[in-house]
Amino acid sequence: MDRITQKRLLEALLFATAEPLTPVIMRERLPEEADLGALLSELQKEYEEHGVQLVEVGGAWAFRTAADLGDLIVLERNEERKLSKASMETLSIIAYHQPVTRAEIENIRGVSTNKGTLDILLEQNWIKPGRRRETPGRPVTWVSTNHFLDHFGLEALTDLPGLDELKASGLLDRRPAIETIPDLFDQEDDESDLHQDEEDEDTLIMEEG
Amino acid sequence: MDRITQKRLLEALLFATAEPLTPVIMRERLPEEADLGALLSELQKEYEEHGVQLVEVGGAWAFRTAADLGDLIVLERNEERKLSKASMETLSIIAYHQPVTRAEIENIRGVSTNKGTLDILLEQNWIKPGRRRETPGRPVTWVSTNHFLDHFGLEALTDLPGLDELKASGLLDRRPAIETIPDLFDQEDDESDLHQDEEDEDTLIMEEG
Amino acid sequence: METSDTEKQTLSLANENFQEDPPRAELGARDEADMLLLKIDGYEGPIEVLLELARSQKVDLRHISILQLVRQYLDFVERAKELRLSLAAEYLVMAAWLTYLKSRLLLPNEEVSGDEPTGEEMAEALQFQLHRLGAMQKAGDELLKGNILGQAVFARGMSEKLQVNANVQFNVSLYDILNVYGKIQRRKEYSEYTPVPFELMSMDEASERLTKMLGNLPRSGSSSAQSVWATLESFLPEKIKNPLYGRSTIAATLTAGLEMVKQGHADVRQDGLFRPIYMRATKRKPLKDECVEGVQ
Repeated sequence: MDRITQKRLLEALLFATAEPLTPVIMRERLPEEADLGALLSELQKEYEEHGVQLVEVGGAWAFRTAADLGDLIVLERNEERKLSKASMETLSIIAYHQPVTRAEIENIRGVSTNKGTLDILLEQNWIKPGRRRETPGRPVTWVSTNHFLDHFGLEALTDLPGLDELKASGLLDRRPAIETIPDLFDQEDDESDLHQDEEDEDTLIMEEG
Repeated sequence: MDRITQKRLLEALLFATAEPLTPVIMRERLPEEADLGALLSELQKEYEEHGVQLVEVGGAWAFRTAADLGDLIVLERNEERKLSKASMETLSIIAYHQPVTRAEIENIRGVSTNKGTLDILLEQNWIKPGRRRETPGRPVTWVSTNHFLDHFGLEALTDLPGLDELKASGLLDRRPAIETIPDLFDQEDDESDLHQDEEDEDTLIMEEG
Repeated sequence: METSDTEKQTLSLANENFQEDPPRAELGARDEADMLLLKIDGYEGPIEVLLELARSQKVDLRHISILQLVRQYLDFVERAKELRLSLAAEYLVMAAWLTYLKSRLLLPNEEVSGDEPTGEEMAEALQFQLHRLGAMQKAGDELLKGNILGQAVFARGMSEKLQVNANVQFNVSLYDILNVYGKIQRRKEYSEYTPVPFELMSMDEASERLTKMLGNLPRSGSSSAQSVWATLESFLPEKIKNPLYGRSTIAATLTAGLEMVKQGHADVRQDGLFRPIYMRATKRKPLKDECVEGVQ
């Protein structure tokens, strides 16, 4: 198969499916000698000025309409289920602090998680369980999915808005607030231990209240 | 709106709509001054050599995979096929209780399992036979596959949320169970290996039909 | 009840002048408390209320005045009490904690014992908590402003699926699997109560057995209708492992024996409380009901 056919084939594959395609799936359908990376970046470049564009989503690829046309494309929208404030807050905590346990989410939010909050995010396929934390009780952690990236138009987790500043200002610390005060706990705990493994369900409030 | 934006918008519309677009509909979405016929033939020409092409079907327009690529990518209409409830239940029980025999699955579900149910899961390569249980009849046990993990985005089986965690996520709305009479379950014999991985003793409720 | 812009300005002005002008600030805080009380249902907990109050200070969350925040919050709780609004317990717990924090903040540091956090440290932690939560809320807003699929950006409308080995592809997510597993568990717990079948000797069984065995007992005389006496135990099946079943055989055999007494086929005798029970076959007229009652 010549190179042009390879590219046309790849284009057709990506065009036909709504879900982003992973390299594994694309390679399965291309001849062995095909240089997938080169083909993808060529296609991406070709479509740069078009109304549809080739975008990367967490390592997978998909065609999407250009973002600047968003307001002009009025499709019959399937009714958007409005996400509650609690769900959105929980989603951002999972996205920015992942992998994060429910206890940690509750620490950060200062309230216990209502039933149904994680449920909704899971149903939307925006979060999934990650590795269990190797601490007493081995709690499940939650991480975001590629579908989350796709839905929110992010190429990778590093594209999360404001991620660098949040990191720099130490706000992505999962510990209960009181433990983040450096003088208070053993000084020898250096910064590398930032996300230490202590599973303290108690929030700042509870400890002192 | 300049001509380039018009063309990009048209391209995006044709890409994103679920049905071929009639000229009437396209005109509605484009500014009045747009020359639809010219835009369409320009787009059609641009895509001529591509893997997807702009084609007219009974007066309406749509992007379609180039005919010569049809044999290379076998596509099927995107019908949402739902896994039957029985299959889903069986899959979840195998995931949580593996290795588990068919009789045990039936105990847990409380209904007998069709052969077809396991077949579907086998076909999807989500389950495979495990070791035979060293009990009378040496029944085959079922376990989940690595493909199952991949498909559902899990790294390890132990990442599956436990019952308490399902409950906390709102997936398992639970009221206190009736206390079981321990004496009545004294005769359990070698079922102990069944739940080796389960931390939650609640899952033990379902022995002995 | 909307607060006009001018009112808001007064409010923020009042807050800025907090230190110099306490009475006016109190008034401002009260308005603020009322505003919050109007919206209280929308809040998930005291931390959120605190965050809202902190925002009203109109400074970077890193630089909020904790003392001022404490006053605002306590005022909010006071006002709720005055208006006889019931606040959830967690709001009152927070109020108590903040009161404690306030006293610690006003206490000279030296008087705090070594291990405990100082007031400043507690205040810093609270500040961090608010700052972090605020940052996450902002991040959520930013995410929603992004190119959301289906709102700003669209996927292929006439989507097709790549065929895999001519097999069917099922549309099933991890959520489905977890959800269905939860349902199975729940179903088990609510499922109707099916009593465990007890292994017991039935009356019919005992009666049949007893009739046969009594008939086989040796007679006391050649023409006698009466057999020799035999203990109740001797009529019971042997080698019973299940104690519950064992007890049921005793009860059923005795009852069956009494029934046979009533019918005139047997006699039952016990020489005293807790003494052995004897039975023998006999032949006489059936007892009448009232007579049986009399015996009992």
